[in-house]
This record gives sequence, structure tokens and C-alpha cells, in this order.
Amino acid sequence: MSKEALVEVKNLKTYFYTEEGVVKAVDGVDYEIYPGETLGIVGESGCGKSVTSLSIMRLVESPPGRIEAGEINFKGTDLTKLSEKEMRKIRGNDISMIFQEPMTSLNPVYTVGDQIIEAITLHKGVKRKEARRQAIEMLQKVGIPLPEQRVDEYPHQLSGGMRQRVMIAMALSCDPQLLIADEPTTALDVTIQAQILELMNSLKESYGMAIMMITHDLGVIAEVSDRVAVMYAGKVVEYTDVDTLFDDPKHPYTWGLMNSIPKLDKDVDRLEAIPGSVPSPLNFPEGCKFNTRCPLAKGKCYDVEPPLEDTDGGHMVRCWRYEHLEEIKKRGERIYEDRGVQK
Amino acid sequence: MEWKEILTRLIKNKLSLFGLIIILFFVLVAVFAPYLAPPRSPEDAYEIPRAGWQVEPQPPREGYLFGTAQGSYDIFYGMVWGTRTAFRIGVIVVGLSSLFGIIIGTLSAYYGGIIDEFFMRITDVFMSIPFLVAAMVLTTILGKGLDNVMIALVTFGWMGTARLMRSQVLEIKNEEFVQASIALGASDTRIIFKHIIANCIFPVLIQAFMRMGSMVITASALSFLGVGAPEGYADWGQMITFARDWILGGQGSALKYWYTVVIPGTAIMLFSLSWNLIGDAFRDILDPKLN
Amino acid sequence: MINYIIRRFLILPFILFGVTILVFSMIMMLGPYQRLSTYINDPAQLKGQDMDKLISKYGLDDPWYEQYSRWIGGVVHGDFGWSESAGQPVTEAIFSRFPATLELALFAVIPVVMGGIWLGVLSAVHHNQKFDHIIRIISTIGWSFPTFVFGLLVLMIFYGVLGWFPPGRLSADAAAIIRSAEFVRYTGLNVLDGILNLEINVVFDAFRHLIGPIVTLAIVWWSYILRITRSSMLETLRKDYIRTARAKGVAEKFVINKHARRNALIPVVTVAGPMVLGLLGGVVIVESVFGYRGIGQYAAQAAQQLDYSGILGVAMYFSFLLILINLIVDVSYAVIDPRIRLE
Amino acid sequence: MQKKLVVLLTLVLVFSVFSVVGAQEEVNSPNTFTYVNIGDQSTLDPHFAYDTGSSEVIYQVYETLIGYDGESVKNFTPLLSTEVPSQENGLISEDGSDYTFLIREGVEFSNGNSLTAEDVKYSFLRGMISDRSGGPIWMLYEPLFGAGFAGLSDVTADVVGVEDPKQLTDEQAEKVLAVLEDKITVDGNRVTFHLESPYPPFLNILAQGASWGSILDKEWSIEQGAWDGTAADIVASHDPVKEEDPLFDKMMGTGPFVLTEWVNGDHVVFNRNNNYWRGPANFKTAIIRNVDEWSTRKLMLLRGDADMIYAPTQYRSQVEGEDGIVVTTGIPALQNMNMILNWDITTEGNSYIGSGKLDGEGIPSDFFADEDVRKAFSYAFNYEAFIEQVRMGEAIQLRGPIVDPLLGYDENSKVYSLNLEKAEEHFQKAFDGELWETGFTMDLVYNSGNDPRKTAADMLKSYIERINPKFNINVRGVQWSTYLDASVRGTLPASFGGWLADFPDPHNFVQPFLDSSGYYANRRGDTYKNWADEVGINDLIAEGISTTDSARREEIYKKLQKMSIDNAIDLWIDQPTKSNTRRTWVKGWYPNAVRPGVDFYSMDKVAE
Repeated sequence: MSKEALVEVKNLKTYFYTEEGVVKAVDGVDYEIYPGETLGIVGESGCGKSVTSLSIMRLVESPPGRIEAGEINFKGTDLTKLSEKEMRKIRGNDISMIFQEPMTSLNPVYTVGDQIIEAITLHKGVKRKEARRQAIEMLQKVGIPLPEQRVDEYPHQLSGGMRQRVMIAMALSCDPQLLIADEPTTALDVTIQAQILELMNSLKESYGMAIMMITHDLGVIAEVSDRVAVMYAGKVVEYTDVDTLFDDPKHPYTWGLMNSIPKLDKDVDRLEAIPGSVPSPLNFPEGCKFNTRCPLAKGKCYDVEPPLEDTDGGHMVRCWRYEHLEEIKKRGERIYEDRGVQK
Repeated sequence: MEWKEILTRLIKNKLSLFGLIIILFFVLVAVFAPYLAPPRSPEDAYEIPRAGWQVEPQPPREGYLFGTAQGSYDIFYGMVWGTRTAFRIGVIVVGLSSLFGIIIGTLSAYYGGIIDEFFMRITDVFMSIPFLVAAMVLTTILGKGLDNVMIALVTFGWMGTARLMRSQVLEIKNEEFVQASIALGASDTRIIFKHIIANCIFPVLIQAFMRMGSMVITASALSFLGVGAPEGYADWGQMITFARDWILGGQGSALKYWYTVVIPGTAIMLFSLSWNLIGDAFRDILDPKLN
Repeated sequence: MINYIIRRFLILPFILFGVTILVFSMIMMLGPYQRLSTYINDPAQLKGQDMDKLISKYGLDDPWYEQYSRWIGGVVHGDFGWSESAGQPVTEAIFSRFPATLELALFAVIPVVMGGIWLGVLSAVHHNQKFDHIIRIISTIGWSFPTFVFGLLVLMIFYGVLGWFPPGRLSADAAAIIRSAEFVRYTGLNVLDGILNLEINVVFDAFRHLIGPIVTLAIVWWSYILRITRSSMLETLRKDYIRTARAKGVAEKFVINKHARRNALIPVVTVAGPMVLGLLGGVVIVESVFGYRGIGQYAAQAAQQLDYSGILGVAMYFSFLLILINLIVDVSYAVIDPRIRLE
Repeated sequence: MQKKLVVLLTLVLVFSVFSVVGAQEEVNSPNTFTYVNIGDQSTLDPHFAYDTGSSEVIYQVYETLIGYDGESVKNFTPLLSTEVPSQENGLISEDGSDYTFLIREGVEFSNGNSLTAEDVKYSFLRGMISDRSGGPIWMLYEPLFGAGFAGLSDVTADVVGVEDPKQLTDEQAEKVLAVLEDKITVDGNRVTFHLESPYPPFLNILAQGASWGSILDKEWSIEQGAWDGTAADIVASHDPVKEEDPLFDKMMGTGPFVLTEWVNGDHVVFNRNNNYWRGPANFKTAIIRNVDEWSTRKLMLLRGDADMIYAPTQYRSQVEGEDGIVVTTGIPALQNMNMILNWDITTEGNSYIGSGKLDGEGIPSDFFADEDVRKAFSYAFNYEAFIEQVRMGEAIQLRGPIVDPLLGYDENSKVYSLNLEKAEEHFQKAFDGELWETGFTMDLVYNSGNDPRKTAADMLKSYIERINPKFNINVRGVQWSTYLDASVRGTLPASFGGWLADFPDPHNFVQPFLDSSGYYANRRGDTYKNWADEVGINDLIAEGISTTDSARREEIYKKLQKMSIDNAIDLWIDQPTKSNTRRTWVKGWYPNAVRPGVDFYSMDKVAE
């Protein structure tokens, strides 16, 4: 990886100051995104993956949230140091974002056209008429039939998949260099999910932009990502390229996640599940944050937080005992309890 | 959400804690009224004793901690026993009118059609008569007295809740879990109680909290029009109405009779503020988006 | 939409009928001697009265249905009866007072709604900050003190001390202009008539007299609109499309004023209807303090005197207004919310 | 920005709190006089009006034959008549039953019509024919037709045997009209009233302030649709409903002002009558504004927008002593307040008397028929405190129905004062001691909103309950309509009464209060009526009104006053005095106990 990183996140810490205490939603995260690649960020809900992306956009609600420390270097500029005004020039223009709920992410009182035009006029400085033309063109590009007609319709007149396409059209209308997609397909039907992912992949090719794909779904990751960061409790626990991750997950958490996906190619009727739930961010355990759920946790795991270590050639893992997992994997044993019959 | 958890969160929030403390204070005042301001005789405890027959308000002095209002009514006594009245009006009026509202709103939205039309037109009829006109006519018919004022407030005070409830139920009626229950052949009563009311009650509850505080003001508006509590009855609304002709002070000093308005005003404000703060906090807690 | 409007008006007679029956039956619960108070409204007038003669003169001891049909018979012929409490025919009593109240309500609605929405939005934007707390406390004070307290204070400051805004509807000079033969009373609204007659003095004078009541009403009703706007705005600000707008790079000012406010106004419109009705019917206290002869005072007086033709007149007029206001509310709904418009 | 606003607001507040409105050096709008009052007018028809609000307006536009001399309520001055009739000048006949007025010449109504003797005759006939029920016209019938005649119906019954004038045939109407016309005759510019028998207060009844004595323009009135002067129109013109009365909202008089605008409940505007025979008034416009809120009236006065306001006694101290404000207090008013004790309480459906028996749980029907009970009540009232504290010193204790300064009022006569021992003594004697043993429970009812009445009731409660723990009084405020109903049905054990004189003569007090046929006798029931007849009260009253001998009259009225107190017929409370609050620039104001409200014509606005 000799290319210059498009985005370089260094030791990012985003905390929320609530009445109950400080929530360390993102607590020292590092990763890079290179031009034209797709970085997948995966984790259970509440692991801080969305907050990371909102931190890049500087959209963390403040108060109660605050970027506590760290750098977000976008093409050499530290976004955390920018003024709100400078930041606004970047949002929607250099970096844009699409969200999980296409049903609610569009403003119901304006036509979809208005909402796309707004982004275009905002960043491209073109006249409204021209912006409208571009908007129609964008709608066409994202595969919306009869775009001239659709442009004047209101979001509630469109189906979920269509709305997500509108969202994508809006996000791409200013040729961003980075598209952050926060669970873009979660709320959609399976068939439409596939269509949207396909669309994103093809648009990525034609626009040459980088994508940061945030999801809890490893299937999506497998489909679109080049590299993957697995997050748990505000930290990256495993960070490598997608093939390595699926071939050789090193963190027990990743391993757990993978075993909870039904695989058609393997003849198993049992799924493993990670027992317990993500600990409350107000009440993280000492040592490794995963120790409350980790079947391998032992001794040091309860005292000292492991660092993110490069195990071999860029495969980063945050675990004291990943080697132990290797052995278990080799023996083909399960480390988690059965979740029960799923079929 | 568990009630216990709601309570914990109410206590954790500084503003609602403040509200709770004030309400608690008023509850204590209400409970210990006979000790704070011993009545002359228990049967007319709500009758504010008069320090004399003087019309002009007199400033605080020994024996009359807060002074006396127009007509030499003891402000302290009126405030202490008025606390009970405030709670009584609040709880009974808000409780009953919300209950009627919930029943009518739910039936109307759940059954729809002719029933809905019928109830909503009745609601329109009741809304068409300006509240104060209705209250005045009704108290004239029923006679003066706090109970009759409360009857008037309930009779012409349920329409807001009914409309709110109706819109809530209409929204929730089409939700899948309700439709599923209907499909499963659950009885109407079961659906209404188990699914609909349980899911619609919170906005109504929040509205009820807000109304608790404003009831005292409504009562004072009625006192202003001469249809409130009987003269001399311990009622905050009446206490502040006593100040009506003295607010602007007398010769030389605009603040001459400050105590006639400041004392009842502060009590009403704190009471109303507290319920509002609790209501606000309640809404924040129950709002699923904040969780 | 047209169908809907027609339907609304078709319902009107039924509501009017219900209102008259309700009011009539309430009043008829009282005995004839009690209802004599319509004609003898003061102990000083008792002397020399032959009660029984009066009762038979006004037919107070006839069965209620006879009295009702007598009254409704008049109504059918366009005669709403004589209002003893006003000393005028009911229609005249209402139409001579209604413009005054309407003028007050119209002028009050503007600052109340604008100011209330503005403050509510600000309060929501500064949610849980000092500004929000102060606004909320002030609004609770506004809502917690009886109107007459504010009315008298406003009168004292702006009239007693500064001498700017006197009580009443017009000063003697302006009233003389209005009485003169050249002055045409187009609407009964002094400000509007002043403009139409090109009498700038009248406009100025009428306006000067309106400010005191308006300020008082504003203080009281601001808090009402403010609370609703605030909570609705808070809810809206958490909506996904607000995040979308921010992610597009829309400036915060526009996020709030364009994207959030319009959505937040939908519930505000719902309560604005009853609020206007409340303003029109509940201004009796303000009217009394400012010596402003309007419909509120009339309603109160008619009720106090059990003047049933007066009460019925007021109630019928309110039913009509209710229908009208509900219509306006529904139409404004449609204007604001495309989801309703297109259904 | 916000900080500046806060500072500004604070400044305004501080400024307003500590500064008091200063006096204006100059006279505000010298051409307009503004009087700010409470209440409204019920009609503008002088023959229909029977309330102060209406009379006040009528006073400015219509004129009467004679007026009062300044503050006096006994001495007259000529007005539309050139002389005040008296036996000395021969205009009152020897036997005191014919009164002749010489009508002033050259007087014009404000529409330019000349005043004639015919107008005067028409005015009184029209009043007697319209005679609305509950109206003031009984005051004309009593002197003209004698005691027992109170209205047109009494005349029709007497002349043609028809009880209801609305049922008269044309023929009968002719007869009735002839009888009426006989009572008032015209000879040139002389108008003579032929009384049935001497009636001492007759001039008072016609004098200024009495709207029923107003002189109308015959031609104009007929044009408006008022009685057209024919017998045939009597049926249509008699007892009009207010809304159908043609003169309800129009006025045409000879007075100093012309009605310009009447917005009922808000204001009345008068313009100066420039042709007024006594010379035009001092200002072009006079306005009576109705502002019910005391504080608003106060501010209007302080700012000089009001020249004169109505200031209730209890709030007067708020303006007294302010620069530019003058307050005149202690103006006698011909009104009184008492508590009427019901000697014969209706027990049926009565919730105010507990069990209705003498068993400690209630009171019997004849509770107040026992003189000792009445006396005990009279001793248990703190007159001094009531006058000092409730009336703030502006009242005098009542010595029977007749008020100061009328004939028969004696400031040295016996009165009750608070004396709990005497009260106890009388309670012990009452019902042969039974009452003291069993105790009683009753309601004292007042009409809600009337604070002096509530205080009076509270006072009685507080003292009587102190005398014996078995005595229970509940003070109940009821709505006016309920009060009206209860007082008509006679269910109230005791009710409050207040009388405002129609004309300044003791007869106008003793008749309603003491006579068996009087208004208040009804509230005491048959027991009282019979008693009053037995002890000769009725005879005394009849003699008092028909004798012209002033000394004899005084004797009679003093006796009636004494009987009222000695027998404690009612609880006689007080005669409140009035005050007047105005700007110092108002000149020419003078008090007069009979005048309804203000006399704009007499006043002027002059800077100090």
C-alpha cells in the first residue's frame, strides 16, 4: 500500500458527556482509506462504528458529544481543526454520506428534486435550472425510471429502494471523493439490497471514489469491501484486507461474528452465537473490553487492555490470546455456545 | 419501560428532580395543613379566617406571616389550605376529564365510521360553546362551590384529550401488532386495553401533567369572572384574584401591596413549573428516539 | 378537497342544532324566577318589579319546547332574538363586537405565532442549555400568572408611565373621525377601515390602542406556542433527514429554518386552530382590563345574566368559527405537508 | 443583543415601579370632558329608564320642569317652567292638590322645534300610557290618582273594569284617555296637574334627575313611532318590550347636550347643543365611558385622559393625595343598606333553614317573628367596625329606613350597637328560653360578588357563634339568579336590602320598607304584613303622604323610625355616603344627592 491515504484517522476519540457519565463511544481508533477502495467497518450496534463516521463528517451532536482527541486527515487537512464553515464545504462535496433508513432520511416536505438540487447549488455554484438538469441526470444514473417525472415527486411517493437510490444520487451529485454509507441496505428487502450494493459498486468504479461501508452484516462486507475494520466497544479489534479476514479471522469476536452467519456452503445446522451483550459504555470492564464475553479470556485479559498489534503483514489484531484461537481453529472446535436450531 | 426506571430517571435529571422536590414540598404542606395553619373548626377548614373586616390589604406582620389580602383574609392560611385545593382540582379535574377523553377518543378511533362521526360531532358541539360561557352557565345551574366548578371544568374540559387520544389511536390502529391481534380474533376489549391504550397513553399522560399546573390558572380565571370558588374559600386562584385591584399599588408606591400578588403568584408558578418540568422530563424519557 | 369542504359545511347545521339544544336544556334546568335575572340584573332594579307579570310578559314559565320553538322559529326567519344583556338584537350585538375582537385576535396571532415559533425553535436548538432553561422558565411564568396580572402591568408600564398605549379602542378624536359621515365602515376593523379611508390618524390611533392587549395576549400565548414548537422541533431535529441535510453541507441556519422548521410546524398548526378559537373566546380578561368592548365580554355578560338568546348567538357563532378554523387548519396542513395534500 | 434587551427591559421595569405618574401642567383636551364610569345603560327612553346608568344619560339631553338648587334636595329652581309652584305664588292651589307650571317661552328642542305646553302634557301622558311593568311611572299615578293606584292597569280597572290595558277596546280606551287627560290640563302656556289629594313630594317627583319627568318633543316622538296621542294607540303603546320601544335608542330634548353616539356597554358621546337656552356648555363633547376595571380607570385619571372617574370607597386611598387629583368625600347619598329579616320563612323546598324546626339543626318558619331574636341579631352586629373598616368611615349608621337629611331623620334617635351581653339576654328570652337550650342552624345568604354583604354576614356569624356554641350560621354566597329566585319565593331567612331614593322624601323610604303593601314587606311575609297593619304603621304612612303640614309629617316619620328600631323590624345597617374623584382642572362640580351621576353642563375645565 504505497498510495497516499485519502483519509487517515489517528487515535480518534469521541466521547459523549451525559448525565449518567462519560460514554466513550469511540476510544482511540486508527484506520486509513485509500482512494478508490472500500473500507468496511463492521460491528454490533453500539460498537461506535456510526460515531466514527459521524466524527469524520463532524456531525456528532454537540453537546453531548465531542471529539476528544485524535486527527482525521483528509487529503492532508485535519478535519478536526476546521471551522464549521470550512467543514460545510467538505460535507456533501468531498465527503458525502448515505444512511440506513431511506424512509426517514429524506425530508418529507420537499420534492426529491429539491433536495438533490439543494446539494448541487450549494457546492457547485450552478444556477437552479442547471442544477435541476444535473439532478435528473443523477437520478438516471442511479437507475430511477422516468427521472424527469420523479424529480418532482415527494419522498413518500417512492418505494424504499427508490428512496435509497435518491439518497445515493444526492450523495454523488457533487462527485465526492469519499462516500460514507452507514448501513445503506439494512432496512431494505434482500433483493433490493443486492441491487443497491451492485449499484454502489458500479458507481464506485465510474466515479473512482472511496467508500466507507458501515454495517453489522459481514455478508455485505464480503461483497463490497477491500479492507475491513472490526470494531468492538469503541475500538478497532481487527483490521485487515477482506480476504485475510474471512480466511483467517484472528480475534475471537470476529470469529464469533463469522460463525453467526449461516453459510450455505457448509452443512451445519447449528450456529454459534456470542453470548451476552455489548457492555454498557458507562461500565466497560477493566482490561480487554471483550473479556465479559470472550471464552478465551484469561489472566492478563482482565487487567491490561491489549494493543492493536500487527500480527503478520498488516493484519492487525487487538487480542492477547489470538494465537490460542489459532490452535482452536486448527482443531476445528467451537468456542461459543450453540444458538439453537435455526433451520 | 418500568415505572421504577422512569422514576430513577426523573430523579437523575436535575430539572425534573427540582420539580419533584417542589411537588413534594407542596404535598407536605397539603398533608400538614392542619398543623401549619390550624383551622378554627374542622368543618369549615377551607374557610379563610379574616383578621378583621378591613378591605385594604395589610402587609405581613406578627400572626399574619404573609399579610392579609383584600377583605382581611389571611394570606398564609389561604396559601396553606389552598395547596390542598390545588391538588384536589388538579387531580380530580385532570383525572376525570382525561378519563372521559381517553374513552371517547379510543372508542371513536377504534370503531370508526358512524361511532367516530357521532362522538366527534359531540366533541364539536362541546367545543363550540366558549369554555367560560359554559362554565358560567353551569355553575349558575349547579350553584356556587368548588365541587360545581370542578364539574364544569370536567364537563367542558375533555375534548382536547379526546382528540389527542383519537389521533394516537388512529396511528397505532394500523400498526402490525394490532392488525395481527385482530387477525388472531382477539376480543375488542383485549385489543383496546392490551395494545391500544397501553401504547397511546403516554402522550395523554404528558398532556395531563402539563394540565395539572394550569388548572389553578383556569380556576383563577373563573374567580375573576365570579364563578370560581366561593368567596373566602382557600384557593390559590382566588387568592391571586384578590390582588386584582391592588396590583398597581397605591399612592407613592407601586409596590405597596406586593404581597397580594407575589405570594400566591410564586406558589402558582412553582406548582405549574414543577408539573411542566416533570412532564418535559417524562416526555424525554418516554421518547424512544432519545434512548 | 372541495368535497371535504362541502362535507364540513353540511355538518354545520347538525352541530348548530346540538349546540342550541345543549345550551337551551342547560338554561331550562333553572326555574322561571332564576331566569328572571336576565331582565333584572342588579339588586337595585328589584324595586317596584312585579315578578309574575314580568315572567308572563317574557313567557318564562312556558314549557321549554314552546320557548325553544319560539326562539328557533325566529332563527329560521333570520331573527336571532333580542339580547337583553347587550340591549341589542343578538346579531347586532355580535357583529358590533366581533370586529373588535377579530382585529385584536388577528393582530395578536401574528406576534404570538411568529414570536412563539421563533422562541420555540431557538429553545429547541439550544436544547438543555442555559438559553433553553431561561426561555422555559419565562414561558412557565407567562403561563402561570393570570392574564389580568400581565394586563395590568402592561397597562401600567406602557400607559401609566410611558403614556404610549392607552386603553380602549380609539381615542376621542379618532372616534370622531370614524363617526363622521365621510368615513365608510367597510369592515368594522378600525385599522383596515382607516387604511381604506386613507385616514392615517385613525390607523395610527387604532394601532396604538391595540398594542397593550396584544402584548398581554402575546405574553400569555407565546409560552403555549413556544412549548409546542419546542417539543415538536426537538423531535424533528432528531429526524434522519436533518442529519442528511447536514451531511449535504447545508448550513445550520438553513438546516433549522428550511428543513426542520417546516416539519416542526405541522403539530403547531394543529394547536393553532384551537388557540385562535381560544383567543377569540377567551379574551374577556384582556378586554376587561383594557376597556376593549369585544365578544369575550359579551359572552361573559350573557352567561352571567342567563341571557339565552345571547348565549345561543355566541355559541352558534363559535360553532361556525370552529368549522371555519378547522378548515383553515386543514388547508394549511395540506400546504405544509405534501403527504396530506396528495391524498 | 440579548443583553442589551435585558438591560433595557429591566430599566423600563425599574423606572415604572419607582416613578409615579406626574401631574400634567396643562388641561388635557379642553374641548372634551370624559367621565369614566362602570355599568351601562338599559335604555334611553325616559319613561322606560329606572336605573342610574340610563338616568345619567337622559339627564344631559332631556330637561324637566324644575330643577334643584345646587346641592339642596329640598329647594327648587325653575327650569323649563319659569317659576317653581308654591302656595305663596299661587301656582299650588289652597288645598294643595293642583300644581300649575308656566312653560318657558323661546326654548327649542335641539331639532329646532319650539317647546310648547302641549309638549309637556304629551310627555306626561305618553309616560302614563307606556307605563312599562317594573318601570318608574307608578310615581305619577300615586299622586294623580291616589293611594292604591300604581299604574295604567289600576286606572283601566277602575274606569272600565278591564284589568289588562292591552285588552282595551277602542271605546274603553277613549274613556280611559279622557280620565287621564282630565288630570293634566293646558291653558295657554300653563300646565296644571290635578292631584287626587295633597301629595307633598309631588315637586320632587317632577324635578331634575327624575327621568320620568322629562319633557319630550311631541312631534318628533310621534314621528319616531311613540304614542301618537290617540286613544286607539293606547293598546299598542302600553307596556312595550324594550326592543320595540321606539325611543329605546333615540333622544331629542331641550337640554345642553345632544346624543351623538351610544355604544351600549362602552361609551356614550354627547355634543354640545349650541342653541341651548341657558347658553352653550363649556365643552364641545362630553363622553361617558364604561370601564369596569378599577386599575384602568385609575390610570386614565392619573394620565389625565379621564377628567372624572368612579372610584369605589375601598380603592380611593390609591389616588387620594396624588398631584392633580381631587377627591370629595362624605357626599350624602339617599340610599341605605339593611338586612331584611323574614318573619315568615317559606319552608317548602328550603335548603337555607336546616331542619326547619327549632331543634338545633335548623330554624322554624317564624324564627324572626320573635322580637327577641330580631333584637339579639341587632345587638350582635358591629356597626362601628362595619362603617370604619368596610366603608372606611364613609357611612353613617342607619336609624330606621329614613336616611339623612330627609324629614324624620333624627341624629339623636336610639340605635343599636354591638353588645353581646344584651344579645345573649335576648337570645335567652327568645322562644321562652327554648332557643337558648336547643340552639339553631341557619344560612345567611348573599349574592356572590357583593363584598360588603358578605362581610356583614361574616360579622353576624362571628359574633353570634361566640354567644352560644349551639348557634350555627353558615354564610353562603349564591349566584344572583339563585338569590333572586330565593328572595321572591321567600325562602331566605334573611336577605340584604338596599334602596336608592326615587325622590328625596321620607315617604319613598317608609312606604317600601314598612308598609304592608311595600316592596320589602313581601320579603318579611304575611306575619309582618298583619302586624304592621295592627300596630298602625300603614295608617301612619297614609297620613304622612297626604298631609301638607310639615311638622305633623316630621312627627309621623320620627315615630316610624322609632318603631323600626324599637321592634327591630330589620337589621338596620348603614347609609353609605358617596365620593367624587376628579382632576383638579375640573371646575364647577357640585354634589347633589338626587342627581344621577354627573351634570356636564355645570362643569368647566380650567388649568390651575
